[in-house]
Amino acid sequence: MKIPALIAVLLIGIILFWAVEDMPAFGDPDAPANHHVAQMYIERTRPDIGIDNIVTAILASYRGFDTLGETAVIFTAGISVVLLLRRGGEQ
Amino acid sequence: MRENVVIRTVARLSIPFIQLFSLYVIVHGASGAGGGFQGGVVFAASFILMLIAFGLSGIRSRLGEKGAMVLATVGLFIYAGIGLLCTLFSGNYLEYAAIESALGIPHIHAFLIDIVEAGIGITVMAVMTLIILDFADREGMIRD
Amino acid sequence: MNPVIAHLPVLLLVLPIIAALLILLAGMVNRNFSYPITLATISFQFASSLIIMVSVMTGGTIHYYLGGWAPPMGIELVIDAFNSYVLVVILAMALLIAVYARRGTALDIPPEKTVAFFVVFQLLVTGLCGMTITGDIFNLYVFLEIASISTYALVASGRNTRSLIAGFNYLVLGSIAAGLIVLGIGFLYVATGTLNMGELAAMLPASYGLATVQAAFLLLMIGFSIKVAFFPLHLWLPDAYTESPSVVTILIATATSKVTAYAMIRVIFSVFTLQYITESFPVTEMILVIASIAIIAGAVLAIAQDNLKRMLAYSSISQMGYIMFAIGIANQAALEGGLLHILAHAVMKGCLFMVAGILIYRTGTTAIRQFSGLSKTMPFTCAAFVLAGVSMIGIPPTIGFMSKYYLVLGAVEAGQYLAAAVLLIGSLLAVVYIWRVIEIMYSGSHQEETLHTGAEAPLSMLVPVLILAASCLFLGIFVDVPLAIIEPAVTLLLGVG
Amino acid sequence: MTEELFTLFLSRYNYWMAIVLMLIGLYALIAKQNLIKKIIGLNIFQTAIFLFYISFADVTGGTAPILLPEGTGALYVNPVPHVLMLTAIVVGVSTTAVALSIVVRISREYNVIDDDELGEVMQRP
Repeated sequence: MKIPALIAVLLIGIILFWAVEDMPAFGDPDAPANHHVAQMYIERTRPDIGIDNIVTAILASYRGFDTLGETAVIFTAGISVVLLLRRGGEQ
Repeated sequence: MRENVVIRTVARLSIPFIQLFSLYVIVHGASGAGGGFQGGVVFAASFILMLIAFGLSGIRSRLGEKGAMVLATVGLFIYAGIGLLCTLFSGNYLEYAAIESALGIPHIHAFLIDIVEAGIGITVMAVMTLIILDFADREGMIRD
Repeated sequence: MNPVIAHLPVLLLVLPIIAALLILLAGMVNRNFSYPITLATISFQFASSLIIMVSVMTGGTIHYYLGGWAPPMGIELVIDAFNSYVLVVILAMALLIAVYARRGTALDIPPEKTVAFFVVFQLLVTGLCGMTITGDIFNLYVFLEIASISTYALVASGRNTRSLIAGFNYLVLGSIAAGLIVLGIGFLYVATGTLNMGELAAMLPASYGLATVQAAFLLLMIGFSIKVAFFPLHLWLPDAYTESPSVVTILIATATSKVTAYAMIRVIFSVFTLQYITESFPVTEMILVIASIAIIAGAVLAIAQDNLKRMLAYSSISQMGYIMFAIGIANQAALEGGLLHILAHAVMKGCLFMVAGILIYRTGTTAIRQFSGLSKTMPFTCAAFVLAGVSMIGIPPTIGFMSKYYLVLGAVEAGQYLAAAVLLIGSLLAVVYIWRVIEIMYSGSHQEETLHTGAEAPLSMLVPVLILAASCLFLGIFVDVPLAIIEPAVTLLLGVG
Repeated sequence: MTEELFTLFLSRYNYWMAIVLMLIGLYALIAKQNLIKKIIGLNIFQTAIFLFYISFADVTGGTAPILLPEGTGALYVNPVPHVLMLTAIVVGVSTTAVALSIVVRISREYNVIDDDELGEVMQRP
């Protein structure tokens, strides 16, 4: 398995290292990612929602559906473990 | 595992504080670092400590497999149910502002976020405990 | 609009999640309660998807803002002609599989596990629906993970312990795929600062030249290709399809693979655009070559198999190549063929895997050579296999013929005569592996092998098979019905560019 | 040329580190024979992705995305990747849980957790 692994690592590595060249610098405040939506969240959390923690505001309100999905994922994992591990006679 | 006085005493002392801290983390999520997921995991950690110190029967007397499964559904139901509640107040799904304007209570938005975080916390805590219980039960490694 | 119908897109996702909780709680009281709730929920989802499709066809694209937050701040559900069509296809399949599952699970799933099985089954179907209708690319990833995690567990859930190894290998490759997808999403976010698909499509052209965007495209393509099991990345598929419980095999072969292919097409044409893959970053030729290799190689490998389920699994690799082929040609006719093939392959492969499941249920074997003379004891099942097999080969007037006809038409229009020839070779190879099974079923020379214990399959398993077999025929004759929604869908996909 | 490359590296070292970590995880995930080591590789791979997201969220001189009292002008780091990664962490935990439970079942049924030996098991009829 070592050779396929090296090939995969090489392939993915080339793609990733190639992509870095056009990325914004570390901590660049002018990067596109730090503008647009991110700025909107920072400005509107207080008037819209009235709590201080922006991450919580996004997590529970702006992108609340993602979090519902996340809760469903962990529920799925719990039931999957039950499905896989539990033996008979306990239900 | 042989009975170990030091572990049991330390566990007995620290478990309430861990659980209290986890509740703090959940409630603190709106105003500072914290949140439902983090708090739920901390709470589950207290159960893991309980499992190590008191064995399977020690934890089962507090939260068994069935209880954990019910709690996991309760937490997810709180979240999904609050979302549905918003549609009843003629808002979109998860639109807390609809409840706020329909009832006319200010700050209910932040309050609902806390409830939702608590729901996440309950599910995460219950699922983590469920996973730990199912892993521990099968291998016969952890005994009373 | 009626308030319930206005909320239907989100109810389609949320009520089944609540129903999954109910299945678990009711199942803890009495294990027999879990199945009826699952069936009722999936029926509800199917009915909703039909209503949604009708309202999309009459009223245009539906946008649903979750939490009332308009994008790009909030998450939106977007339902247009394309995904309402995919939604109906997968939910129709899920409903038939749920009917089939009443008896179909009996052999593979120990009775004490049925409750957890149906909970995870329900969550898988819901995750697939979520992937189909979301308009936010990170939300797509979240639902992809709900679907993937439940699939890993379902694949490994059977009595057959080899399914554990298949499940683990699937999990490893699936996690790599998911990691690459989330990395690609991150690159897109770095380049644009948004996660909404519609807005990404509008903002990306400004940065098409960036290496970041091109790497994002490659990562997303590699990730989805692993999930769909396009040819060189298919390694998890044969074991997972062969070893997992029959019901799970049918579900992942029809619904999961179709939705992942949908997500791939959606990302290619609605996030990136036709213009991107033909001009800015020309990959269509490469996709066409890979798809052609997949069609031939999958079919050749299928011929070499002795196990019916494994043969069908390799055939799936070949058939998914047809859908990728449509992406490689990327004109109106070919994409119509590709989208029609999503329906066609779901119906045909669903029928064939259901027949395989019935044969295991009745005879306990999947070895093709042991099926001799089965047509005498199980006439309906074998007839269904013949009908679906004929459709797989692509003989008119079946649905399999229609989809391949449009693909060939598209290839000829694009001047790719060699590629059109590949499609015909693929069909010829399909004749070889399908005909071999049919011949053994109907020849009945080796009567000494007395494993034909049962008579015809139980009714709850037979009815879905017959419905699917009839669909192979009637959807081919009345091909205008699916085309009525496919045509606007393709126009939509190509029109963006 | 060398100097240019060096500046490029220095200004973007966070991505390089994340990518190196990611490739280590990917290698372990594919090449390691022991199933538990594969899962550890998976975790390294996922953690590297978290690192990548969190590092591009950083803004030089920015503070944590928790609003300071009104009137205090402050530069905040980008909160969106933090939210996304909270979700991704949960997904990672869930995947690990399912993976580990499959390995527990494998070791219970076959008494091996090694890929090579499992390959032999799969070869048997």
